[in-house]
Amino acid sequence: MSDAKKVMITVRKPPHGSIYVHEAIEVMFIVASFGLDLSVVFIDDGVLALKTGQDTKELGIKGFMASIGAFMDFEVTKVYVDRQSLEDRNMSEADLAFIGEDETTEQPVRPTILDSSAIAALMAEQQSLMAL
Amino acid sequence: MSDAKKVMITVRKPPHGSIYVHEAIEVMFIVASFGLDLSVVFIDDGVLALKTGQDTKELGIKGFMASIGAFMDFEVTKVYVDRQSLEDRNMSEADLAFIGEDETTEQPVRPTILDSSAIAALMAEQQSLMAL
Amino acid sequence: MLHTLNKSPFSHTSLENCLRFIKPDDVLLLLEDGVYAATRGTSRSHLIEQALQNGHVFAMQADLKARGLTDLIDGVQLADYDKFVELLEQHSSHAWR
Amino acid sequence: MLHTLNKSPFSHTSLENCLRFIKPDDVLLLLEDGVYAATRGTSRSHLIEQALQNGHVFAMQADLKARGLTDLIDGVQLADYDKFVELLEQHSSHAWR
Amino acid sequence: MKFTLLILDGPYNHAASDSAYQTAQAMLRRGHDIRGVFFYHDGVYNVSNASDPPQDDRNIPQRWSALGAQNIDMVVCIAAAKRRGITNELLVPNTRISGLGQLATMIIESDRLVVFGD
Amino acid sequence: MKFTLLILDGPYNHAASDSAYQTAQAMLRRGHDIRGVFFYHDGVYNVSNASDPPQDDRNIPQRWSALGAQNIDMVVCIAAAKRRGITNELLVPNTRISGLGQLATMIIESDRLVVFGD
Repeated sequence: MSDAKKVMITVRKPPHGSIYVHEAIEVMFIVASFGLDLSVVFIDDGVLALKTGQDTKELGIKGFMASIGAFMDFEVTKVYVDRQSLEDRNMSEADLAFIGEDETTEQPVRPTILDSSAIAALMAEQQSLMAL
Repeated sequence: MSDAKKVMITVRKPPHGSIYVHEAIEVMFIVASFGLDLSVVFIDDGVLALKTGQDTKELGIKGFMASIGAFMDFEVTKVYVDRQSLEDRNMSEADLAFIGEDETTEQPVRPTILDSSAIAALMAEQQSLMAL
Repeated sequence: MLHTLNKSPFSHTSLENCLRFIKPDDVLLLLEDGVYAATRGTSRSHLIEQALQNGHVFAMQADLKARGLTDLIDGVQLADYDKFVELLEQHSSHAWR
Repeated sequence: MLHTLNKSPFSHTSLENCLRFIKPDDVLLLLEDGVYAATRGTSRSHLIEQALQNGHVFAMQADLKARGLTDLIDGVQLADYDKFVELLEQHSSHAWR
Repeated sequence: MKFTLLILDGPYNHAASDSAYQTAQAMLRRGHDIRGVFFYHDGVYNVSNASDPPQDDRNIPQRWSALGAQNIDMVVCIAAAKRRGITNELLVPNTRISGLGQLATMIIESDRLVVFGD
Repeated sequence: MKFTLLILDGPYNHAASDSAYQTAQAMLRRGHDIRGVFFYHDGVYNVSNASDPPQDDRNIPQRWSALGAQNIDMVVCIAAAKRRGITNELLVPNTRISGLGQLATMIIESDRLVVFGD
């Protein structure tokens, strides 16, 4: 994996008003399955896609909460959230959906919250960045 | 004309990054030709569509400066611009393109700048409002 | 007048721009991503708090549920599509997109 | 890093959000409606003035001409598509949309 | 009351199309007439018969077609459709391509216009 | 250098498609290889052969087709295309429909990815 190309997917759109997040998740699963070194970062309204308790039934559209819960199963393991974006939206770590379970402890895992400077540093390491 | 239904078209998108303004102008010409009592209001980034000196040749797309200059010829005569939107963009009346000539004085005519409260009052009079 | 708004207040300036054109007793209906504006304690909550001082604010329930939003600003009323149509019967509408 | 930005700073918050992720010596390239951010004396000019203190800012010339923009903030450099590709040769890029 | 709906953005990509459909259904439930639905800008993509969504998803063009079957005039703007590649052959049943004049006529013959778009 | 372009929004409606094309031309002028162009989200509308723009306007699908004729791999995402009604029959020459795996492959085989979208 250390030789694998580093690829980042950034999600900055809110969910459900458009299909961007839904289709972004499809890309994550494929890119991860090709053995690329994938990081996924939720910034700005993108953090809203990770909110717990979303229920799209009444809207008549398919949601993606199940897909988010399966991130780690599909090898989407490096999942980051911008701290400032959370704060602006009155969200805390507890509002973030689980993305899978830790293999050894079997504890549910949430995305990792990072400061923007840490995200910027991560961006600089990437070979390709996909804003979806 | 006093019996004609009052219709307002609002333009709030900037020009050229998307086709919205271009296609909005096509609607203006048709609606005016059907004898509806049309008001057109440029708000927010919509005011940028009226800026003088736009030249889309290098971009390889058709512009619409000629259409704006023909507004009055096509009976699009009630054309308003939001004052605050202009000020936010460092634009003044002199930056606005002409929309035709006054029939009697033959002087070139610019859109009319209004305060938002005047625009809100105008909105309230309309039977149909089209945000394009 | 009924003003409809479907954009997130965090990514778009549509809401703050729209507020300049709302008159007393006008109604603002939030739908799609616009419902994020109805949530409490955010960096943009003051915009809807301001709108509520002038008139009524509704948020579409189906859109709130889809987004997991439950902690709403006091005074925001819930609407379903039948309520939306009732508002459309009473008012001409402008879509702030 | 090269950051590209194609949204008006008046209608979208993309530019102010993007600035939090620009490191010293990063490059910001404004294209499409993003070039409105390069104009002087507007309610959003401070954003590009801030970006210029950290690194380079380019604006696409064809987009500026199309929009009739001539009064640019000091320090903003002009780019054509060949210059854009030259920047892409030198940097990985992220598109702020 | 007589309503006209103007739809400005494409299906699936933006919720505008879904909101418009739900609103149309509520209008009919409440006993109103819908004079017409007009598709403009990227809205013209709403009525393509080539759309083939996943089995477990809604079929947006079919929904509009079913609304058209209820004697509601479903019109796609010809100029917007031509540049975007929506032709007569691609239309779902009960929809038609025509000019912007149809939108003007719908407005004249309606009490209310409601706009949906991104 | 080897580039891949990812195009996320539709033709005519958004300038993203035009910017991408101009950038691709400049890449070729400067002697680079373009490993591929991948169309996703509403970007899939870019390559419809049913598009019929006004005579005095650019023909965006034809431009992409001409780029494809220069041995550049032009791929439309099948999942995005299906729901939006872009089928094999509707493709301009020198473009093809395939899965997201092609995008992953393009990224693996390129030095740089450049994204264009609304």
